[in-house]
Amino acid sequence: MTKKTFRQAINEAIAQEMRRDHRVIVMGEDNAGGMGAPGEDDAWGGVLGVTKGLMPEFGRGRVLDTPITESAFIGAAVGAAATGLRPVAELMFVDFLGVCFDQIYNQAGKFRYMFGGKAVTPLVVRTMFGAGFRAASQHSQTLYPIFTHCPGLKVVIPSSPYEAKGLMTQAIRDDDPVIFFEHKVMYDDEEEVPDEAYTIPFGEANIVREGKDATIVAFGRMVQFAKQAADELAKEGIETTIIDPRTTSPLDEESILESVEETGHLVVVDESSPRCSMAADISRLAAENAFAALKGPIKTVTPPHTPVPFAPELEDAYIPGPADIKAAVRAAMA
Amino acid sequence: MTKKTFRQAINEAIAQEMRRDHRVIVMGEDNAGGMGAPGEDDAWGGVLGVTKGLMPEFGRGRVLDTPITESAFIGAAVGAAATGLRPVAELMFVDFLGVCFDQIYNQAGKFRYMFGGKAVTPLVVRTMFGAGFRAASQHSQTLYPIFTHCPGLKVVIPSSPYEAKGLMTQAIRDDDPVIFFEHKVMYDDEEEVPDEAYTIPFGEANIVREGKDATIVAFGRMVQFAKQAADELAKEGIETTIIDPRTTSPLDEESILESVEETGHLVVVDESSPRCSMAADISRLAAENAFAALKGPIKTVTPPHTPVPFAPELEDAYIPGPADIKAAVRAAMA
Amino acid sequence: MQHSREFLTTAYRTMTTIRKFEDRVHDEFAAGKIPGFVHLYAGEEASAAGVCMNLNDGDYIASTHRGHGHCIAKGCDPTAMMKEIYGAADGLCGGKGGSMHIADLSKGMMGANGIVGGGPPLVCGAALTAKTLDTGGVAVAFVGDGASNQGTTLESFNLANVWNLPAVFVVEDNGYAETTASSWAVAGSQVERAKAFGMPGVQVDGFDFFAVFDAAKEAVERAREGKGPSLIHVKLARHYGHFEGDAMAYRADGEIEAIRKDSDPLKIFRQKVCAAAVLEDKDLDSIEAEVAAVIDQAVAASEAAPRNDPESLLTDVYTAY
Amino acid sequence: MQHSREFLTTAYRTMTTIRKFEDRVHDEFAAGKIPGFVHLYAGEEASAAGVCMNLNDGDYIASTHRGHGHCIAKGCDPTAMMKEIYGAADGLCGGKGGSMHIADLSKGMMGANGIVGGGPPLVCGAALTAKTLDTGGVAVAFVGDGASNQGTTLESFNLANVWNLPAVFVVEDNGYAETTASSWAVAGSQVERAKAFGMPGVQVDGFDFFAVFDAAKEAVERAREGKGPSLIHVKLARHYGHFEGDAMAYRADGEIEAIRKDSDPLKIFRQKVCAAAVLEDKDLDSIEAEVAAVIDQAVAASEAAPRNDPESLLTDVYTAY
Ligand SMILES: Cc1ncc(C[n+]2csc(CCOP(=O)(O)OP(=O)(O)O)c2C)c(N)n1
Ligand SMILES: Cc1ncc(C[n+]2csc(CCOP(=O)(O)OP(=O)(O)O)c2C)c(N)n1
Ligand SMILES: [Mg+2]
Ligand SMILES: [Mg+2]
Repeated sequence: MTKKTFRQAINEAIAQEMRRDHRVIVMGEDNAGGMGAPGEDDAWGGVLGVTKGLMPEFGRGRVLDTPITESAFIGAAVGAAATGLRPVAELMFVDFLGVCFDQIYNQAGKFRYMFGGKAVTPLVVRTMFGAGFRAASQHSQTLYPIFTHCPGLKVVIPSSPYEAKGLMTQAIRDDDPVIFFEHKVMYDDEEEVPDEAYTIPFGEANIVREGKDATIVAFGRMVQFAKQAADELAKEGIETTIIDPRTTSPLDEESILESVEETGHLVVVDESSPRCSMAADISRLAAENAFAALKGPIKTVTPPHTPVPFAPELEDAYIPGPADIKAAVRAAMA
Repeated sequence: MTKKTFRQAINEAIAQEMRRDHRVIVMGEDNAGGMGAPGEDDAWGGVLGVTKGLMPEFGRGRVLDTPITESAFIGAAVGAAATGLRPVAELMFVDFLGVCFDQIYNQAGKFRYMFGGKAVTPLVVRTMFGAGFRAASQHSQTLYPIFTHCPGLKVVIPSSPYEAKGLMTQAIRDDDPVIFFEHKVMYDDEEEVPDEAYTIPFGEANIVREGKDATIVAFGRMVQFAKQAADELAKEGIETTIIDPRTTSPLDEESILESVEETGHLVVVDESSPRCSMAADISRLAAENAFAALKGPIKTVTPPHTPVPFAPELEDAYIPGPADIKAAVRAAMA
Repeated sequence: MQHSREFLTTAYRTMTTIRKFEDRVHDEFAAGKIPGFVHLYAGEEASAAGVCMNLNDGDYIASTHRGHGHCIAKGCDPTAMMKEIYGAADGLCGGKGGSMHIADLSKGMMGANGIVGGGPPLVCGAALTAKTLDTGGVAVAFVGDGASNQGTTLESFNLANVWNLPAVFVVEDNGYAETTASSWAVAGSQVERAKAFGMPGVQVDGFDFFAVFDAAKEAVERAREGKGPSLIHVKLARHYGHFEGDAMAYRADGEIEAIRKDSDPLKIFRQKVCAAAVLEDKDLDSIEAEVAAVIDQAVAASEAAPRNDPESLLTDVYTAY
Repeated sequence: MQHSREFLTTAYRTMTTIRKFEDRVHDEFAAGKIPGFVHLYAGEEASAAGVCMNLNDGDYIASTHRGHGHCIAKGCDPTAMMKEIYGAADGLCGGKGGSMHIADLSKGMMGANGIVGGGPPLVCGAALTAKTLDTGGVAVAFVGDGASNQGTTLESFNLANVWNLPAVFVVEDNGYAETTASSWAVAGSQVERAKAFGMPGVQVDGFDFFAVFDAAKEAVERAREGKGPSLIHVKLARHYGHFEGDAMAYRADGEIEAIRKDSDPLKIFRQKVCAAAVLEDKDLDSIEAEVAAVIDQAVAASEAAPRNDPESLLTDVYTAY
């Protein structure tokens, strides 16, 4: 066990699965980099270096750079998955879903159902999301609610390097199309990560922390902020449970409901836009199925219903933070 | 005032606005039809005839047929809206968003914000949605949650011919991008519709019916089913309020919360897939803001988390109906 | 004529099966027996048959909304297909897909597709699988003239060339996309587009099975040899409306009658093989009779087939969830 | 040389403004003063200037992520732009857009764009407005070599031709899309693609302002006369990385030095106009000095400019909600 960054953890999971199964391939824009160029090969390993080193080990036949053609190459990954490969394709920023979503939600996500259970589409789409990078409205969105909405897709949101490796390994071994959300400001986060391959099953939440007073459900980077908030609340004598569902589809409804049954208070922390969000989704879950246990209103912490602004001051105000979470827990318990 | 179908009501609203404002244009695949073909002109007026008759009156310069090229022509509508026209563009079935969504949510929906309030994009995207047409997984989806999720877009779901005309007129006169959802099985529905132009403002719900025992919030075709359910429940002595929000973005939160304050029970009926849906969204609204008034669990009525099946028996089982609504109201009040 | 009796018999059986299947679906739809959006391939048989007779079960095709002909030509069972179109529980896709989503991956048939232009990216993927796993397979995308303007199709032209994939693009130009003439909606030319993306492109007479077969043979061989993709622009015509129920006001008076009379791929095939004296009229007649029986039986089986239990609504969404 | 002193002065001022603006953004970024993803246009000045000198305020352009040069050439105020890049409250877009979303519709500048291939459909729309309202305007889409493979771009080629729009597509081929060589990623040829979609296409030397200007003049005139769209394939090079912070390992040793030395559009312009004796070195030097002062002032103003109040986070989403 060594300390690894979020970036390294993902890279290692992919490399190990590529060694284990020759059908696993990687593709995306500049995923190696330098294709056709006069300088160094493997020049980038993706924009933020996540896939660097894979091409030298596995060759250009299994680590494919692509033209800028998301419909064609994400679609190619879908078609390859349906015919015998296990592609790990990168949609660089999830904001770009608008130029290729059909191949994901109407093709990959529906093959199995439309074809009467006779198709298997073991596809992983890796994609960067989240605000905080000063990358403005078209490179900072969260958007996992859109994928979660669509039957046939699985949606994964790791909240730390350890989670990232185990969930990526599972994603690659999984026989359904998986959308894997990597928060772009977390790539340098470090923690102890086992060297050997391991899987974290989908649909099993991580109970990050246990406390009797209120339940906080948080996703991705928001788990970190929830932890900060919980530590600070603990000093005030408020003990919270933090649940990281890890996957929004499938969703570990039981863990959430059980915790709400115990605490009677629910706060959901979600970096996505508020409308038809995961914040709304989890609220619905509890309001429908744990109503009797609820001792106060469900509170949600999300950005406002606006695009992500460029100006640093505004972006900082946009992103939910520990202070917002603390306020929400207090409001829920008031 | 004469009886008009849902189809006629929409057509009339567009025609009247085209007469009123020369900047209003219509475009879409076969929106007139017969372009370049040897037979009749205006051969279709769109697949289900909604725009028929506009081309003969306004000419091909204002009623444009398009190649099958949704990115380019929806994007052209966006660009035209930003530069002085007021296009009404048809995305034939909303299921096709996957090939053109970028131009809608990243371009039209974000111009105003990204450009610091200096852009105006008066665009209407008309689109068909909904199950019940035996049209299978890629032509039957509901999908308005995806648009509602996106800041910068307005989302309209008329539930009757009268609503459709007033909301379409407002949509065309509105200065923001509007996505206008037409339920494909409702086109032949008829009711009294004024001949003259009128607008129904966005963000003002229609209180379809008032009753003290429970609040039902329903969208589009589900409003009809809610009415049936309410009539039948009334016979059992259960009096329900039905709220048709008409627009999901903006949403008339007040009307919903006020009603829940009165009745203490909430049922949300939504034809979209359940996850991150409008059912979830409205549940969140009430669980967060009207919790104290709630006397029982919020209940949601939605299809299951599956694609829309082809087989008629399965599709019928997929679509929420009056019986499901009645059961949900009883469960909410139990 | 260098083709064997067996080859010609198979070709004619395939085309006849498509024709009779489609004519029958047309009738049954008119009789109210079949629900939904149904797009018929009748009239275009030479394309599906001419292309697919160059393929084997290890090769893949991706089809369109007008997919029945491609399915039959790629070896899907007509009875299981008919059942699917009827929505039967034992249809080829369990009744969940219907006409627009018939698929049989075990035969290399990746699916009809409700999304215009949905197929070409998928075909790039199937071709990539063949290349990566070195199966020797090729993959063929059928697209309509309308679909040829969709970005997904055009992107695939580029990607297939950049990756040098064993792919073939077959543009079936039946003159219309719904009501819109391809002569209006397609700027430039299909063949020039192919060349501009760096691949061979050729236009062929889609009423002539042999013309299609020969062009496809060249393209498929080229792909199999690792020389990359090609495009075939097939000119043909559909006998029915865009979908069943289309009154076809946009077509010229007498257009369909003329097509049926002078440009019927089955008739033209018959003339050619009989003129070459490889087969006789009676051979072809007996194929027709055989096929007619198969279709009768497919319809009878579809009417009698079990319908889905409501529980099956919830199955087949994921392999595990 | 048939150009006036005034014309040449304007051209050189535009190109110099772009160059000094970009060089300065590069320095300020390196100094940690500018946040975010910043893509610089230095080296490509002749394209923006050569095209936009054929346009007026009633014409529209749509740009790319590498948009500063297009903005300046289309008349956006450099100080307001610099403020925007700094995220100031009084930036051209109120600080909400930043480098990737600079726009000024009042100047016909429809926006830089964070989505590769986002612009061409929008330009079809601006051209449609011009055509429908009969404004006499034209609309120009700038796209990179990378963007030329995006379906949105290719669809727009077809649509602009089918609708016969007053549009021009300028493919700025700087050899790379991020790290990927255009020679690899673009199958076929840009000019052949244009022709295959039914429009004129021409390749020009993007280091030569006059070559670009002449090609653009022809294309813009053609569009203005209602004769439809054209494509210009401009070969050029960027001086900096894909974005600021890019180490450019994928480029050859000495590549940038050679470009700066032999293929600098400003130097080439200077040589040509001085050789033709229409302007002298000192004229150009004084333009450079003027521009340097403008850029100094723009940076100073940007550093001093007010930042946004948190409340403005919530404004400008809708006109009314
Ligand atoms: C993305 C998308 N846009 C539009 C449609 C609606 N539609 C279905 S078939 C069709 C026409 C297709 O024309 P073509 O490609 O020529 O095929 P043909 O029907 O002639 O076989 C259209 C517009 C669709 N299914 N998908
Ligand atoms: C749809 C989409 N895909 C990918 C990206 C990421 N991206 C930004 S710029 C770029 C390269 C663009 O290359 P080119 O079009 O040649 O323009 P250049 O940067 O060379 O000016 C890429 C891949 C994006 N912004 N949008
Ligand atoms: Mg066609
Ligand atoms: Mg480039």
